[in-house]
Amino acid sequence: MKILAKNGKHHEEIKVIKREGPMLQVSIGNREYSLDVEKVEDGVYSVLHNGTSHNMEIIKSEKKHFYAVNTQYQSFNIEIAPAGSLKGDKKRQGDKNEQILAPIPGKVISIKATPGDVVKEGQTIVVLSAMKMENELKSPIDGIVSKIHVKEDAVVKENSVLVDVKAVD
Amino acid sequence: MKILAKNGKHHEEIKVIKREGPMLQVSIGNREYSLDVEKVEDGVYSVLHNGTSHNMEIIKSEKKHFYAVNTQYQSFNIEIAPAGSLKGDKKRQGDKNEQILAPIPGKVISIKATPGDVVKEGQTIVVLSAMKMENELKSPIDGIVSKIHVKEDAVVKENSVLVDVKAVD
Amino acid sequence: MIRKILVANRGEIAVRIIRSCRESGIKSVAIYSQPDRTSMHVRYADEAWPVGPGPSGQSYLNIEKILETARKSGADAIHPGYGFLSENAEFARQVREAGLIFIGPDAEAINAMGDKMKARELMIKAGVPVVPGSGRLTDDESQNLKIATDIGFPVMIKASAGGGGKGMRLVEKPEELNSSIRRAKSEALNAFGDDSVYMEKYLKSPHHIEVQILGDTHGNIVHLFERECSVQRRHQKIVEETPSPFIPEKIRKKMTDRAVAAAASVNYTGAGTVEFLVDADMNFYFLEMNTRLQVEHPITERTTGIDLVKAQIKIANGEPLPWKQKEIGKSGHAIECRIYAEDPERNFMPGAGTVLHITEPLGLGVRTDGYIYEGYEITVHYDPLISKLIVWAQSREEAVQRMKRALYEYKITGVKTNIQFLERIMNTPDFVEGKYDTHFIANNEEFLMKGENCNQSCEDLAMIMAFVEHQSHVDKRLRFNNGQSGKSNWKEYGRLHRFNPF
Amino acid sequence: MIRKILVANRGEIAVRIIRSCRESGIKSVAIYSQPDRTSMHVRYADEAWPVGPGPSGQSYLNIEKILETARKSGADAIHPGYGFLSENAEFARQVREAGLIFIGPDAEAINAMGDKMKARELMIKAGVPVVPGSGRLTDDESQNLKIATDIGFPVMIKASAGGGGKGMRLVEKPEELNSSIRRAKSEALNAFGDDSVYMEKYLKSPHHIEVQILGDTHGNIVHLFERECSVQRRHQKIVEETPSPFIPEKIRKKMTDRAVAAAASVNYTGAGTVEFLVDADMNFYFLEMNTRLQVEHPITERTTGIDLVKAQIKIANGEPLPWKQKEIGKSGHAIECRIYAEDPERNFMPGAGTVLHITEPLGLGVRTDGYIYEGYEITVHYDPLISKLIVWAQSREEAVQRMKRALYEYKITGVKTNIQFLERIMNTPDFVEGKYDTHFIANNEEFLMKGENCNQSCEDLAMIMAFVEHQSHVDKRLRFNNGQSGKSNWKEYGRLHRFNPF
Repeated sequence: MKILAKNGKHHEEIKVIKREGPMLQVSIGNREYSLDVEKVEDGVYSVLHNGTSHNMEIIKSEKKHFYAVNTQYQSFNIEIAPAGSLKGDKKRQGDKNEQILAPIPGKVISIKATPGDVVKEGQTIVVLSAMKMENELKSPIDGIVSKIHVKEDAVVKENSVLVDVKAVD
Repeated sequence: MKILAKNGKHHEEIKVIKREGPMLQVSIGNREYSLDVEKVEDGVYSVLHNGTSHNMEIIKSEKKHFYAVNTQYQSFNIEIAPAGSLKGDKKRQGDKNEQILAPIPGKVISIKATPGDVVKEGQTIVVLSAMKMENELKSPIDGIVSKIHVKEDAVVKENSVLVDVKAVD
Repeated sequence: MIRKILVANRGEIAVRIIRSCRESGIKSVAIYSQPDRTSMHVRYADEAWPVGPGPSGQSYLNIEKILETARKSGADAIHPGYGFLSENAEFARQVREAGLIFIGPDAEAINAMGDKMKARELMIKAGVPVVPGSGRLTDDESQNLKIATDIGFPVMIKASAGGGGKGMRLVEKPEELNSSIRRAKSEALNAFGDDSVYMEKYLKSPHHIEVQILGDTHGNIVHLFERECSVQRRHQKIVEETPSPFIPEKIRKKMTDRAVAAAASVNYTGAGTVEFLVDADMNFYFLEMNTRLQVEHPITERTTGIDLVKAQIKIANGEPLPWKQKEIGKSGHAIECRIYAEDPERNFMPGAGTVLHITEPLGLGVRTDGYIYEGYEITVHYDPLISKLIVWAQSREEAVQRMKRALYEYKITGVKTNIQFLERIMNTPDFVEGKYDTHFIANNEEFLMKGENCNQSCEDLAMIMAFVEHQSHVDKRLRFNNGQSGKSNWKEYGRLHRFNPF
Repeated sequence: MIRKILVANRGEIAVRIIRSCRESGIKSVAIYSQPDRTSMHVRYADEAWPVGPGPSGQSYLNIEKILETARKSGADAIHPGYGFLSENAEFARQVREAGLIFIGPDAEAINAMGDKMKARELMIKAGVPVVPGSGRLTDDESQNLKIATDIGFPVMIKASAGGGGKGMRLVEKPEELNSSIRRAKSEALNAFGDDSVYMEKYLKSPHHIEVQILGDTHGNIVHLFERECSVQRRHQKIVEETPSPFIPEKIRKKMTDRAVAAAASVNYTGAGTVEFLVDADMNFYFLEMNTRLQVEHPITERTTGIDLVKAQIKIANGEPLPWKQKEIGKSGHAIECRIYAEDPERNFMPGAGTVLHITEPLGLGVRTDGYIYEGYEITVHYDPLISKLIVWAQSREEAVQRMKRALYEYKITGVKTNIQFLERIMNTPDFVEGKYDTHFIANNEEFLMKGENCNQSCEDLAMIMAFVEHQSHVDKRLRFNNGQSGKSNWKEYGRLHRFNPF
């Protein structure tokens, strides 16, 4: 079974060529790597590649088959799946509606749009106060505000739907 | 079933009176305690007792029913067992022979006794070099050296028997 | 003599205060809200008592309950930390009425500095420069327009009782003036029950520079030099440093001198901070005085060597300051980065969650003041500040290098943090050169939000290791165990060196 | 210009050196023995290469393999740390022959100081006081007795090539003298292939005080003041502090002056330490010179503000020292405690094992230099030093208080450590008063080995919690789960404060 790893829109096939103790030989796309891999803590690996030392922490995400990989300099969010099963971005782009959810519980400070407003991707729609900070919640797409589910001053729970935005084609 | 906790020679019976959420009411001997107990990490508890804050780490020992309890200031080695099943110190004192073992792997630097020597408890019998340090291994009892199992300069493994000491009554 | 201090706060500052108590042989009493039962200040204090549920209004702001706890625990003093009740004059008054020592200034000084218009008047009297502005504005629209024209647009409308942006309005054009005043008044009335507003000149590219003050009960007031706090995002300080890379020695002298005068004008006792705005021409103006310990106080502790919490306690004990002004020196350069549980990639959304791993930066010149631990659950109830990273070095250049090294070492996972964002600040040319004002973040937004360069092999390795972790559950060939390297293999144990040569 | 440094060491000192490399923009190359594959220096360096199996002779002392690794990795310099090859003149020579920079002094200086008798002669020539003693001893027994009588009993017999106690004999009575010389010679021959021994006066209650030196390749040599290292157990330093609480300023001046003269006599370059013994009458005598970085160098870094590793690198780069002697100041007081994986209750037996939990002490004035992490397995192959805890404060009294606080916070479990023993040192009156010499540990053994007082409730709580943990597996009533306190309970989420007031 072919296995793919996907980082954003970029995906590659990964194959194990050989494993001997800590030495792992693997191919990704058409490139081959010989790695010296040691698990130093749960989910934490020390990887030596041609002498270069990498520390990597790998955390299983709540989303199935997704892994957060933290390296010394960066964070990746990588999906691992058999070829063909990856959820493409394409599909999601076909959705006509997007929702603005409350990422954490908080209080709605202000709503910066009214139904029917044309909004741009990244435009602030709701200001939510949480953890003593004001947080701007933005439209994920270019579209039209189709419904507003909350009022100003409302206290909302995590993942409450606040606003619907309908995509314009 | 009665349960005893034992610290060295001191042992007490412990009984749970009531548990409600974090609140634990318990008796030890004839004393009662009301404790607010929170597990903050695996094996680590925060315990509030009449406002006094205690952090306690409890590590299961390799020895069955023994627990190392580390408080902010001290370490305890506590045995938990049904009443009557405790291994008494008395029994061990009945042993006629004691062995000096290598507590860690190392090299025998010198042996400070010969068979037949009368030795005191705490007297250095073997000097073992390990972890770049010289370590004095002492007689656990007053007695007579009955057998020496190793030679100077020997490299020994952990728990190797080095010397037998026979108790004098 | 203070023997037991109740710390009326939580988080890193509660831990930090308890540390100085412990070093001084003073017992500490923590208070906690219900969700803070497992918080570090509870675990670290000698005693800990519950004061109510999560919302601060019912716990950390519950004066009655806090005073009751102080009585119950036998505390003889209360340290308010920062935030919460630290600048609440009523609390200071009630603490003293209860026969306890309040570790902070008099209620009068808190009140005087809390009312912005009153503070302005006091400063003018004390010869401390203030931003050109007005007294209390009336409803006389033509008079208001005249005042604004004299000051020069743009102007800021501010609420006298205000703070944190409420009742504040920036007015760029004359035709917007009076409607803005009306809106500010109504907002101020709603927020503070007082519709007094005034007008100030709006400074375009100011520096936010503050001076640390200590005053004792014997009339001595000294300063501990300045802190540069211009790296801010939406009025939230992120990075502070001392000395300021901006002001020359001559201005430093003038500012610290005026800061002492400002504190003296209210007979200030305890630790306090006089905040100034400094314009591009080095004109400085009194902004406000914070009558408490500041979040960023550790950088001053590092360059002056003075433990500010211990100094506060001694002052509260009635002891005179142990140094004269000329005995207070400073050396080297210190920088603080505030570590927030927030996600810079999602518009700095603060995040709650359970901390999985922490690696603290250690070694030469590094201090961290934090309160989270592995397994700790960050809650939504409070400020997302989880730690402060402070470095010191002989020069500013070395301090920036050291901060980069420390940020590189600092790993917190399980919750999102701004650590990588702080690393980018340290790499921003304007910051590296020390040429920045309060618009730094906005001016460098593109650079700051850009991800690190990742070459193909770095992405490849991340994908491979995600694959390894994923497959390890089903494919024996990819199972790696902790400690497989054979380091426990006694068989290879050979000749040991007999002596430790060090 | 040095761009990449191979660190020929392991453990805390390797990590510490790599930190300064990272701050200087220099790439670091770690080397590791097989059991050290997961050690922190391997994980922290930019590169890491294996050099052999566990025993040092086949890895960290394997000159050929280390030089090969330097070539392979493209390193242009080698830092030897302390111990291992740091004082091996042959290594220094071969590194330079291979066209690499050795971060340390010339092979000649290492050699001169490595031969104790030669060093004695050099010091006498340079006007540095040495312990009254002899040249190389012959087999002429009556002559030997005359020398000993002139010096005065007791005397020490020492091997010229010696170190660490080998070939050393304390002689208290004339009749034991010549047999002791014979045994010392035979021991020295066995250990070092050289039977040269000499005699020195035995100082009864000496202080062990050393002076930090820096010399550049342009002939400049400065000192960075002294370190008091008299808290020792079996010649192993445990606690160091600076300044010494023992010597007055006048003696400090003389000692540091003589230390510079000692270094100048061998045209010393790099960082080095001149060790002195100081008797109760403040007479000081040259003991030896360590031609490398010292374990306890961080206390000097803290009081002088100078990063000694960066200074070493700059000197190796051929740069002149950036300060003149009079520009080097010191402030406050610093103390270091060495954290060993050993069990004070079992005669300080070093221990191997897996580290379960670490809580590092943090906050004002605290530095730790360590290398272990949670899950790391300490092996039997190397020195049991796992961390160094360094504190600074304005005064010695405050530094002792801070050290106690830091030791209180320092929790390492899974392996036995000497942390509680160090806490008892900090509570020993002789230490608190600064009145101690090298017999401190022996003189205070009873106090130091005594356990802490435990009242009944503290023992009761320990027993109860062991019971709780034991029963939690079988008795639901005693099962406590992480995070049960309801802090995740969003239902109680109420009014939030809108603004961050800090």
